[in-house]
Amino acid sequence: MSALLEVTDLTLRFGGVKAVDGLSFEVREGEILAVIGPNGAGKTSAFNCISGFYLPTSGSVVFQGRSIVREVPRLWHSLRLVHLLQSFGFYRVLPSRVTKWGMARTFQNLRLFRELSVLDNVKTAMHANLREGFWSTLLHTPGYRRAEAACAREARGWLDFVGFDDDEELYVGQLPYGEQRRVEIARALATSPKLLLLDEPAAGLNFNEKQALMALIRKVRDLGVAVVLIEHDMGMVMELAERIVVLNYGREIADGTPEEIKADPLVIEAYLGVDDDGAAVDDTRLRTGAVSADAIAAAIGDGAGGASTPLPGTRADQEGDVR
Amino acid sequence: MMQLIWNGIIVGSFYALVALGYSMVYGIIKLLNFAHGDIYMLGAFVGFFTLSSFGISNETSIPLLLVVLLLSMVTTGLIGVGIERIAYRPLRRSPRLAVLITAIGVSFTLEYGVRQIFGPNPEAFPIRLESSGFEVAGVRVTASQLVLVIIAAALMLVLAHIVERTRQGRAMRAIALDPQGAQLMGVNVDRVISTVFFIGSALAGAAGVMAGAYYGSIDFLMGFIIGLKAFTAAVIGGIGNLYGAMLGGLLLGLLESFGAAWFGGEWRDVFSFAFLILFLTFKPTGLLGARVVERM
Amino acid sequence: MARDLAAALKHAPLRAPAPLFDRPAAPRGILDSQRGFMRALGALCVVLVAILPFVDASRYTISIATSALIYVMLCMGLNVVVGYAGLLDLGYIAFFAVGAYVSGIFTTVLGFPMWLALPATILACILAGIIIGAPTLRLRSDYLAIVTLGFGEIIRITANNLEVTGGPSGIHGIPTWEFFGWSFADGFTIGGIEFPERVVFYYFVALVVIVVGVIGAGRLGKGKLGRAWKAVRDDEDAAEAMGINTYVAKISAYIIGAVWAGMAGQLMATHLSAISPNSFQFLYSTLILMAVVLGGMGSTPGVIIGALFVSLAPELLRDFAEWRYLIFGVLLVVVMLFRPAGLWPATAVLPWLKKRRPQPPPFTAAIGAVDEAASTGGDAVEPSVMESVDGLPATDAEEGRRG
Amino acid sequence: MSHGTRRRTRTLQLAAAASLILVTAGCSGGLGGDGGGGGDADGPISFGMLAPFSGSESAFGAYMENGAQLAVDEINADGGVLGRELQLVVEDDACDATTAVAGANKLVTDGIVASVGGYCSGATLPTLPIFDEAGIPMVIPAANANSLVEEGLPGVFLINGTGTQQAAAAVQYAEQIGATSVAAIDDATAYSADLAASFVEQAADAGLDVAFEATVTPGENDYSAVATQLADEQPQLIYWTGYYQEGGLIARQSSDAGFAGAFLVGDGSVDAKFAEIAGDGYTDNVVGTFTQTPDMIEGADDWIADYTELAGAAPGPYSTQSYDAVRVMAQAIEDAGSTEFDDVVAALEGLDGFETFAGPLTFTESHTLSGGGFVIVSIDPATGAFVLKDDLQG
Repeated sequence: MSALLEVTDLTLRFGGVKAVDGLSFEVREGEILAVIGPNGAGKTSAFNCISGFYLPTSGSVVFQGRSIVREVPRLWHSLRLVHLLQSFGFYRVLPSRVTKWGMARTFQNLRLFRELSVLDNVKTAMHANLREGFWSTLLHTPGYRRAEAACAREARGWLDFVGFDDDEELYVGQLPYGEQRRVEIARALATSPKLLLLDEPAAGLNFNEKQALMALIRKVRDLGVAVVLIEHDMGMVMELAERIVVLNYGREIADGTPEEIKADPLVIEAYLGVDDDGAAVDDTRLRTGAVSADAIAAAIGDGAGGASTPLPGTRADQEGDVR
Repeated sequence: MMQLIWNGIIVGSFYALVALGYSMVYGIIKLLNFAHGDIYMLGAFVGFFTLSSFGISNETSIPLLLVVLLLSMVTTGLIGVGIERIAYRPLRRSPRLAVLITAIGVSFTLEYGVRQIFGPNPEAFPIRLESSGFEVAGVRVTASQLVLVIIAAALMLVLAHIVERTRQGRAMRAIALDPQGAQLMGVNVDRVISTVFFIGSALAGAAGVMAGAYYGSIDFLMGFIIGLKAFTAAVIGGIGNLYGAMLGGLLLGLLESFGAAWFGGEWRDVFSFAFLILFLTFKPTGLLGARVVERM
Repeated sequence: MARDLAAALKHAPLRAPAPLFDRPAAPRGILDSQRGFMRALGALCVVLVAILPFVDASRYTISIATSALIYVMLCMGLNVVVGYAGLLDLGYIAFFAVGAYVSGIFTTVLGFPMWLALPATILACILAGIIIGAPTLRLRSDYLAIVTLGFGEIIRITANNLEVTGGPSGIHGIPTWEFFGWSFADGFTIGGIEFPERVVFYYFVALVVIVVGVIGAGRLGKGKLGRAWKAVRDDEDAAEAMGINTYVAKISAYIIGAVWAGMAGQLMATHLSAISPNSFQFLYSTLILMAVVLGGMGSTPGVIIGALFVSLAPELLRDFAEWRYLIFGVLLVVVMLFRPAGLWPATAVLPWLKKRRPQPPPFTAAIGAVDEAASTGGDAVEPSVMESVDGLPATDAEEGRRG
Repeated sequence: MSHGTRRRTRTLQLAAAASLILVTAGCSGGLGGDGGGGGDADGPISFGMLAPFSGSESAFGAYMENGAQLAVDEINADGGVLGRELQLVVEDDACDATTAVAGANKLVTDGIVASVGGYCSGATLPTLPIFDEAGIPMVIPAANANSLVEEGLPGVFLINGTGTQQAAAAVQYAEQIGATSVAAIDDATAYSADLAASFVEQAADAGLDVAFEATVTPGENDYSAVATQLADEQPQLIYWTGYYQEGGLIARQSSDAGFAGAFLVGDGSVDAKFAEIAGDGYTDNVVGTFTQTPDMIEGADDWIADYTELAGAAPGPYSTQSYDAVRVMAQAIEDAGSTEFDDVVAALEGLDGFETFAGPLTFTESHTLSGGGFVIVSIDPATGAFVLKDDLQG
């Protein structure tokens, strides 16, 4: 069976720093894949390349047989016009297009539309699937009314699916954090994806909420949607993921089943940052906000927990700033 | 030709002084301080008010100018700090749009507040610089122009020193790079922002006084156009970059000088705004601005 | 029914499961639903405005009322740009100028009747919207603000310097509407009431256009396009991730704003019969912005109130004309500091409806384990920990403060 | 049930409110009612004046209002017009078309009989058809763009010399000093651009060499571009047609740049502020075209004193024109013996040699002044004020 998403040799440079360095992996239909790695390992940057937000320096991303990275003619390169053209949507695939192709994503730090109601947040995601034109909106034609009704019904369907049971007319800012996370997943699902990218969906959730989230992710998988998640909570990853890709310093250091990963010496070293003597944690890793060694050891060790909480990390959009 | 260049440098040094404040404030809190041009106007009026309340008029002394300059700088600096405290600080976590609109409100308040106090008519500035001229390489240079350029250059040097060499300057650069990080490192962000507003406003105030002394006429709307031009200059140089602001100011002055000579004075503003748009379209980071990473 | 609805959507690989329960029908009635009340209020306002000439048909009243109506149209257009799409446009008056000048030139220089100038105006405004929007809309909001300001000035200066626009004295003698030899200026009698002066008659024309304009802008704000605009306003990246081409969404907001302003410009040109570049200064862009901000960005009733305030205040307080801009400046700051959503915020709920918010949907066991766990979990969470600050998950922010 | 009832009562209330308003409507001047008019025959006669009291030109409003008010007071002291008292109603036009139209309509609604205002041509133009439709004759004191009378509305009279006349005076002066090359600079406002264009045209007709014609943006401080151009081209006379603020700056900067010809300014720049802005030593070659002001006319000290007493400030630009506009209009009404539009217009057209500050006034066929009454003024180095230099009569 062919892969849904193929990432080959993906590289992203910020100035002199390689945020992603030769990353290759693939996602098969209907599987749950976890991408893990210490903070600053380039996970979110990779996500951003895959979903079209960043333009990778090199490499290819192929989703359902369609390439997300566009070839840029050398001529444009030499004229230095390529950035301008790309910002207008030429020689690149815009994230909105990637979404229309069937890849949805969530963001590391919640990015709901704060001044829209819960229902409208989800409706917004159906933008591409809605048959509504300018004139039909102006004139409120029957077609428009039907489309709006269908849109509302579909949105409610997704809200019910994720188990949102509060008032759909509330503004998202009024919801507790856990509920917002759920709305964000409903919103991503409403774009009708084949592949769902979740960026740290469990960040800031408590134990019960995490359990609910895992159940939800399985339910999504059962719909036939492949799920790729970035997650720091090892317990959750080990329990949920069918396959795990481990990144460190933008490079892929391991790819395998949870069992394989647990046993991989490279992974243990990357996480613990210790040599055989158990010497001090490498200070670069501390600076990049590496996770507490004890917590990781515990998490990898028993695999069940959820005891670890994410520690302060750099925000996704600041990754490129660290020079 | 050489004359056009010299004219451009004169105008450009005004633009540069005002652009510096724009750029500093933008660099540190990413706010387009619309009211900045009006601080320039305020500087001129502070000078006017001080001098005329001492009954001075038609004076040509440079020491007196320096005293008034200093006084105006302190006053406008404090006003700038006050504006930040009252109007901008409470909105620091609000959407950009809110702060921008507030800045427009502040600009209006300053302009029409001054209009209510001093009236709508232009006023003659009480200090006039000697403008006996001499020719150098086919360029007519007046003494007042020289004084002007020297003061502007001195102020910029002082600023460069502050930013590059002092603790405050380091703190400013740190905040500009990473506000949260700087806070974690124990930088008092509020204080540094106040300092930036003080310095930026003081420079604009200085430019205002110098404009008064050089041109001789001040009015309550004099800050509007120069505010726009200074912003254009800041963008051309690379907003957030101090040397960029200086370079952009001079460059814009030159561009305008030649543009007005070629296309006629009535098209001068069209020319510079068109330039702003071109720059933002093709090189939004400006000449010296850091490359902005294409990010989400 | 469900099949019908499904057909209303485009084909997509994944459909939501049916909702687990039916939502209660939305309440109707004037006092029981926000929508009903707003409609009734709107109708009442239209009636009141329509009977104004029967109360006071003096030229002055009708003239300022017409101007105020045109301002409402203009502000509704800016509301699409600023309120819905969140694009700060400081040169919006430029589109008003384009509309006024195009209709002025078409009727006086080229000699077309006014109704033929309408398509030309709309076309010109669409073009202007694209020309101004295309290079600038990919910029961040603050750059956009200053670029639009520059464009506004460019248009004004150009109008001031060109021959065809009449230079600084502008265009005068713009005719009123006429259809095949019958002109509004001729006076008119309907149902025994004589409309003696074109001023009065024109008032009704303006009223009709503006009602259509207000309803149209409101409807656009609620549909697919409106949701896309608001999404772009709230979070551009998230909107892009939801399949919205944000560039297209922004430019469409811009074009619609431009067309609304252009139509207002044409109405104004006919109303005043003369236009000059002086009326299109930056000051007026700010005044319109002021109206939108003061009333409430994105809120139709708010914007109407704001527009009426800004256009009528100087007339009602003519003695305060000199203080006007100072007061407006201070108001702008004060509103932003203390009531950023405006007088009538877009999210306002009528006070007596607040208590009657629809009850949360009933809990259904059928949702399954997910929900059981989630609901208990959700309840256990202390809001203080869960609140997010500045888009950071709470934990991060907390840590940050401690550090 | 309760819902339905409540709704019905509500609707009833609304209907009641609406009908109440309609009833009150019947009582006041709604559609079909009296739309204003000349007021009653014994009450005061109202003159309306539109002038800028806000916006960028707001300084001129007070000068105009006070000048007109002085004339009204004097006429009333002499027994009024047609035995009725005269009254001045002032509205702000902010130099903006929208405000001006609202103001004009307000004046019409207030029942003015004649209009004696109009400062900015751009704002005055759209008010003309409004006054015309309402049958109100206009004597416009300040605005003087040629387009004002181009439409040929019967009730429009200009008592400020038009650009054409002022330009003629400027050309006459240029010839008088023997200048062969001239240039014109305007500030892109209607009045200024008109005047400059007219000057260039007439200078070319008179065989003078027009070195260049430039436009500057008002409100800026730096005019070095045009100053450099002046220094390069060295015309013997430059005609600046804009206002004093920019004029003073250009005079100074062009002198610094090395321009040495005559600096002739239009009436918008004739103000004591000009010398203040230009600074000492920069006004030696400055002359202006201007209509006579009281301080140039011998024996006008009394007038200045009266004005100063009334206004609390010295008269400024267009004070005299506004004063004269009221007197001209009052005279015409007196001559006509009524306030009817046609009679007043006929009387205005029939005025012959009516004494004004600008000299004896007779309207031409196009309702402008027969003689512009322009004189040449220069700056008195001691006070900075403009004083009469040459009345161009010889």
